[in-house]
Amino acid sequence: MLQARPGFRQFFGVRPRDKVKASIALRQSSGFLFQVALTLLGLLAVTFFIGRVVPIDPVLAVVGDQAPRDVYEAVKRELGLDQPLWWQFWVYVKKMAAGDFGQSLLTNRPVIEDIKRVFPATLELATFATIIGVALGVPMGIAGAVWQDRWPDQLVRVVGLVGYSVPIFWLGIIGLLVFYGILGWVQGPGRLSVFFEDMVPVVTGVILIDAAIAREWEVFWNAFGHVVLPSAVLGYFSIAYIARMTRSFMLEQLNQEYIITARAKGVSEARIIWVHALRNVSVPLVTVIALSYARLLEGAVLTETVFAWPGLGRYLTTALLAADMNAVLGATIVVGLVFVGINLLSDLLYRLLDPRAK
Amino acid sequence: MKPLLEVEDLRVSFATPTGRFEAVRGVSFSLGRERLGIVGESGSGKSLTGRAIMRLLPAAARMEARKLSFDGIDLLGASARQLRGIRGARISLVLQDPKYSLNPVMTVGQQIAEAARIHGGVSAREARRKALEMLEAVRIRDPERVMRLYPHEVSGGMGQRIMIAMMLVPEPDLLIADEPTSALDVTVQMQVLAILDDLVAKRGMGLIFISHDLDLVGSFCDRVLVMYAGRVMEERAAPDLAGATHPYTQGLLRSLPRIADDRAELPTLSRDPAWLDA
Amino acid sequence: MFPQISKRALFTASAAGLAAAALPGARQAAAQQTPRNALVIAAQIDDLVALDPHHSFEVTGSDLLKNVYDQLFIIDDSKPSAELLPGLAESFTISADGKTFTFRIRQGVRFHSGNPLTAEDVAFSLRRPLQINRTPAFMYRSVGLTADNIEQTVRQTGDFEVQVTFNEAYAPTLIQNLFTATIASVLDSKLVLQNAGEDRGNTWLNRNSAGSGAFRLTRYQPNESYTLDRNDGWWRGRANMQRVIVRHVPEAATQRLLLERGDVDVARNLTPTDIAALRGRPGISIQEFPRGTIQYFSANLGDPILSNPRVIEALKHLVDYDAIANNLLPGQVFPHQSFIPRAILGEVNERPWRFDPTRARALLAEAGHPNGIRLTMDTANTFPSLDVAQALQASFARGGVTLEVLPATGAQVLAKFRARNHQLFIGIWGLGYPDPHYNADGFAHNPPGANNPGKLTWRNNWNIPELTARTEAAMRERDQNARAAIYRQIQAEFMGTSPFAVFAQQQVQVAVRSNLTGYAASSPGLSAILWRATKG
Amino acid sequence: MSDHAKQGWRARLLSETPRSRREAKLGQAYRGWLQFRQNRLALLGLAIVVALIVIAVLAPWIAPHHPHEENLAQRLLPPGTGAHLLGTDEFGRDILSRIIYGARVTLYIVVLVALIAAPIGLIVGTAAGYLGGWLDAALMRVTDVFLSFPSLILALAFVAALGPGIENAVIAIALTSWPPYARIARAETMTIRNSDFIAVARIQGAGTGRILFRHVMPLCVSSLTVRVTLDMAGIILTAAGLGFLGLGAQPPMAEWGAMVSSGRRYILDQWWVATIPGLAIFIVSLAFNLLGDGLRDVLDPRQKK
Repeated sequence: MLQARPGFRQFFGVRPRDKVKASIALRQSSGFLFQVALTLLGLLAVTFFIGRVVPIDPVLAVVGDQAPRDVYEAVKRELGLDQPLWWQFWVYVKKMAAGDFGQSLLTNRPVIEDIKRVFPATLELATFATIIGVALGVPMGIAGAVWQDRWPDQLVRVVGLVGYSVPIFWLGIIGLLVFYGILGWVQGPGRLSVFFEDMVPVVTGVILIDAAIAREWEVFWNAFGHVVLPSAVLGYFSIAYIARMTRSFMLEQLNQEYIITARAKGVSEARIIWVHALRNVSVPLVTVIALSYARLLEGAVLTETVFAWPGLGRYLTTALLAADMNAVLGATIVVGLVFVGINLLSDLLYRLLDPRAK
Repeated sequence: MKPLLEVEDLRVSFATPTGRFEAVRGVSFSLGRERLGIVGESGSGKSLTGRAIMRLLPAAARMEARKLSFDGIDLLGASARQLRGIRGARISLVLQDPKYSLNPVMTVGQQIAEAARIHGGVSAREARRKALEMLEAVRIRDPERVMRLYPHEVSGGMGQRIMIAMMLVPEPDLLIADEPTSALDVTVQMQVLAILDDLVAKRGMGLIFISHDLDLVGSFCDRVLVMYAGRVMEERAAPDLAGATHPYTQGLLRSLPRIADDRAELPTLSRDPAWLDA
Repeated sequence: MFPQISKRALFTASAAGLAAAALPGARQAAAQQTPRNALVIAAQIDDLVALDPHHSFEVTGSDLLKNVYDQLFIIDDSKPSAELLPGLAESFTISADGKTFTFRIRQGVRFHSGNPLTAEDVAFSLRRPLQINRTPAFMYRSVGLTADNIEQTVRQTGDFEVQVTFNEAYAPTLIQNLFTATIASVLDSKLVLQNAGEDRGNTWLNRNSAGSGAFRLTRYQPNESYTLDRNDGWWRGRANMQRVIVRHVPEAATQRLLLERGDVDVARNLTPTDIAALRGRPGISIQEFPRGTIQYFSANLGDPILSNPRVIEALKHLVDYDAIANNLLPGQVFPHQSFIPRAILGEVNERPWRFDPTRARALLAEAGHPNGIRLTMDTANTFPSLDVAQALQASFARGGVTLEVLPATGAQVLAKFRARNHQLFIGIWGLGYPDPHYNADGFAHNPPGANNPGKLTWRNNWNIPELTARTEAAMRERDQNARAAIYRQIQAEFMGTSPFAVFAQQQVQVAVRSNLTGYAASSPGLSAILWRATKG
Repeated sequence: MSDHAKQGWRARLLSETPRSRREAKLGQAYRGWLQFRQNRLALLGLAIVVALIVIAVLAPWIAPHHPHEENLAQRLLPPGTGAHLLGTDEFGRDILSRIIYGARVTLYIVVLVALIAAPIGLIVGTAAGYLGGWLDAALMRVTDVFLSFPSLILALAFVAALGPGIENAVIAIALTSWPPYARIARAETMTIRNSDFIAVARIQGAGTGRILFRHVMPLCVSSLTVRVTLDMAGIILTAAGLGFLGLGAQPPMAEWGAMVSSGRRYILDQWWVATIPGLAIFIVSLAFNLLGDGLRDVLDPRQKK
């Protein structure tokens, strides 16, 4: 085509350069949004169809053992389960697009309300666990790399591998027995001791933050006493993961030429490790930490069960086992969003940390 | 005059699954405030020799020498602390490729200023001033801007000049340049070499110039060591290089292409296993 | 005023004590105490689905609801067996044809909201279960009340008088017992109607309470906890505890640790080994309460192998009744072989079956299986059914029966059972209201031609026109003793030839802090009793 | 005696000038082994894995009791009582025998998952990476969907759909663990795709399938092997987690995770019932981790010193 459409040229010709850039950015981000939407839809579809082929009868979960036929049929109609599968899915997606996650069969409450309650619990636990994981895992990984193949490395490796290899529920029960049952250093299971419940108004749902906002320090310390042990148990797992990755990233960086340059300049070993190498290590490490954080935010069913922690993982599991599909799908979407959100965040951090990514 | 650097029977070896492998096997030489070239093919041990002097060998390497002294200091017996004081301040090292030898996540300014601060004990502002001055000395225009750049934002030639600036900021007595120009374009090579030449002459430093380029070394240095398989095959004054006696050196010389070359093909370099034990 | 202030005031004394204890590190090794005016219970409450008393059908639900709502009649909680007391119905009369019951409603009772309780509330509450038609509605339908006739059968005949007309002249004890059930809870009709949406208040009642009982529900978080606060104006007297908190703790080990640390007063779901370890521990006492729940396994008579009565007989000889009660589930069950649980009218304590592998082998050989048989058993993958199934696996093997255990989630197994796709099924059956008819209806009643997956008899293809007729006759037998006699006959036949092997009745074994008395984790009235609980 | 026989097999394997392709490969493997041998922890891991295999194979001959043999009168005996070296569980079954038989189950899980997940990941990843375009986009989107599920939850969903049991647990775990393999294989393929030898193969007329199966996949195998070995511990733990939730191996099968799960009810008084299988899980997953680390050092050049 020889002649460009005049409208086209006009359209772009008058455009200031920034706007073009902005439109590219927009196009990229709309592409991104499209991808996110697609991923979430895929997630929903997989969950939905798994949920529907589950031989668990959601109607029975509602009506119980001794229900006569007519009640059973009535509830089945009420739940829309007499409709064809694809129609059920379509109805669900339509409703969800309008922000309606439906009602949970097990709690008899809107799913969104349940999630507002269970997600902060998981958030609290996961955040603490990640803080522990990073605070201990990174230095351990560095120690392992610096003293490669010497005793600190072996120690770190074994400690890390233990974290990788112990069934977490077993660790949880033993931890509870020792630190709560015998030593009494921490608070017991649950998020708060019963008498502190409802003492602070819910703002974020994260008790520690809510207590701090309300300046209720007793509640704060009580909640802290509760979160320490489960997050340490979970954190041990992420320590293992983060330490292992840090070690391998660090080894990779320490073999780089610029490290030799720094040594040749006379930079001290400490500064080489903590400034020169670590800054480079932090770039891939952010992704690793984000990934482990995302995994924890998806809920740790086993830990939550042992510690009677009313979090997302347990909610999702219980719902799954009872074929409470609205709850399962709602929670799955939250999980998907968390995953996408964390990925975005890590991308952002990545750009901040690595000048080459700009 | 007492030599600046004395190396006697330097040996570097690595453990491999099949036993020990000796990469440098008894290298000896001494150096005053002069320009010494070390030539050899890749794997001939020339770079390891350079790094061994700075005690910057990989952890897996084992190093021995009868003598390794710099300005009267025994480098072999020096503590880590002593070594840190010498590195950068008194002996500096310029590496081959600025793409890898500069820290990618620190700005040029930070990296040069760091060199100044470590040894000069100067304030941040003073370090910055020195860095700027040095960048100018390596003929970088608009050094203020360059200071703020990250290594990936500068060209190879500029990167190498930055590297040189960084290494010369603490004003060392000896500079080891390990193939400083082989990663650069030919035109840029010359510029960088000119700068290096200029600075070394001005400051009266000793220079060890490691290269695989016999011609370059011949024209640039005062004296040349030819290495093969971890050994010094021959040592000659640069102007005298054409009169090399060792067959390996002769081979190297013969395999160089010349402008006025009428040979149909370059002769292949022949290696005699006997040289390994000589 | 901010709501938490009052709550704080409630626990001033205790909170100050707890404050120091709450700081990590500042805690004493000695067990701390829960406040004297509050009862804290660790229990598994994740099966709690509905809080609407006309919808709820779980034991945990009745533990909560019977303490929040009042019913027309009460089972005396100070007696070991189920004896009736007047509740919201002060008295009643029966018409000459025996079909119409006229209830006089107690005056002066107020709901938690302050509304007075009248016959209008009672009539509303008797009709509502059929109108919302949830699972428990079948209990009303079994006495002839239906959604279509409820407006006519339930009539308000005065400010404090209600008449109910049934389709038959049922035994008065049956009706009275039925009206002690959770489904017979009387709701605050004004409050419910104020909050009712399209579902007659079902959604609202699943998170709020509208009762007149000993406690009112002040907080409920599904799968977390619920809190009951005392109703100071309860007509039967004021409860001792100002507040009861039940917290969901899924793991038995965790419940035990909480009790040992003194963070809870009651650990509700401990294992026999936990109980054994806690027995004799200072500061802790073990309490046992019989519960109207029986454990059984049943055989599908539609299966070619199992249709042979000798095979059924052999299987009943292959249960090690004593080992299950004494070794596997010590303290949690006692041996029982019939469908009417102990403490209920018509109970029989004979146990005709003994573990006898030799006899079982002989029977199997007679049945044409000299080399043994292979069977499958469906079970929920939870304690105790799964454990018993495994024990049965071992004891069956000794009689030449190779048993494959097929565990799955509760709802999954149930679906299979209801669809009659099982060979053997192991399950637990709870009483819905403390009357023998409830269990007779499930275990000995199977109207021919009906298609009712709610009934165990139907699920096992047990066709019993004669027993069905007798079960129906027992409903109409007005003489208490004669009625009991019929049930004993039915059970004798049931134990002999039915495809059901009942092997145990449950009891609730709890560990409590020793300063707690008066708390009953279970009662003949089929619920926990909280209002008598007191701390020394 | 011929010249090269005199050289000895060791020298031949280490020779810089192998005589055949096979000899080159063997030589490479032998050099790898020499390097691997230096890592004592990795050797320990290997030894444990070998021991696991031996125990699994010989289970019927070395177990003192049948793993399902119950005796309610002898339940919960502590280790060292009578004929029960490691004590008995809540049904009076011999824990040692159950541990020994459990090795079979564990091995079964591990092998089956590796056999299902790794090939799926390899095929999806190499196909996506090599063919590119819309296929790549589509496959990677599917991979993302599976990746953004928490693996235990997805496994749970599958088990819920298929019914509990060891086979279904294995399938579920396999279905959740392939996405990372696909990612790795794809990344590897992308770097190989444009290399000269692939171009040569293409010029020689090799079809896409042949290039994928003969050239690309073999090159992805080593990094995948490392990853799979390292994941084994996670797989064992996921299986144990499913067992803990009552959805893995079903009783009375002697699966370690299920043993921990049912033993946890006795953990405060009869610690051994849950702890011994817990230790078994720990030791084996530790071994796989150590082995994986060692293999990575050998097979993954980026980690080399």
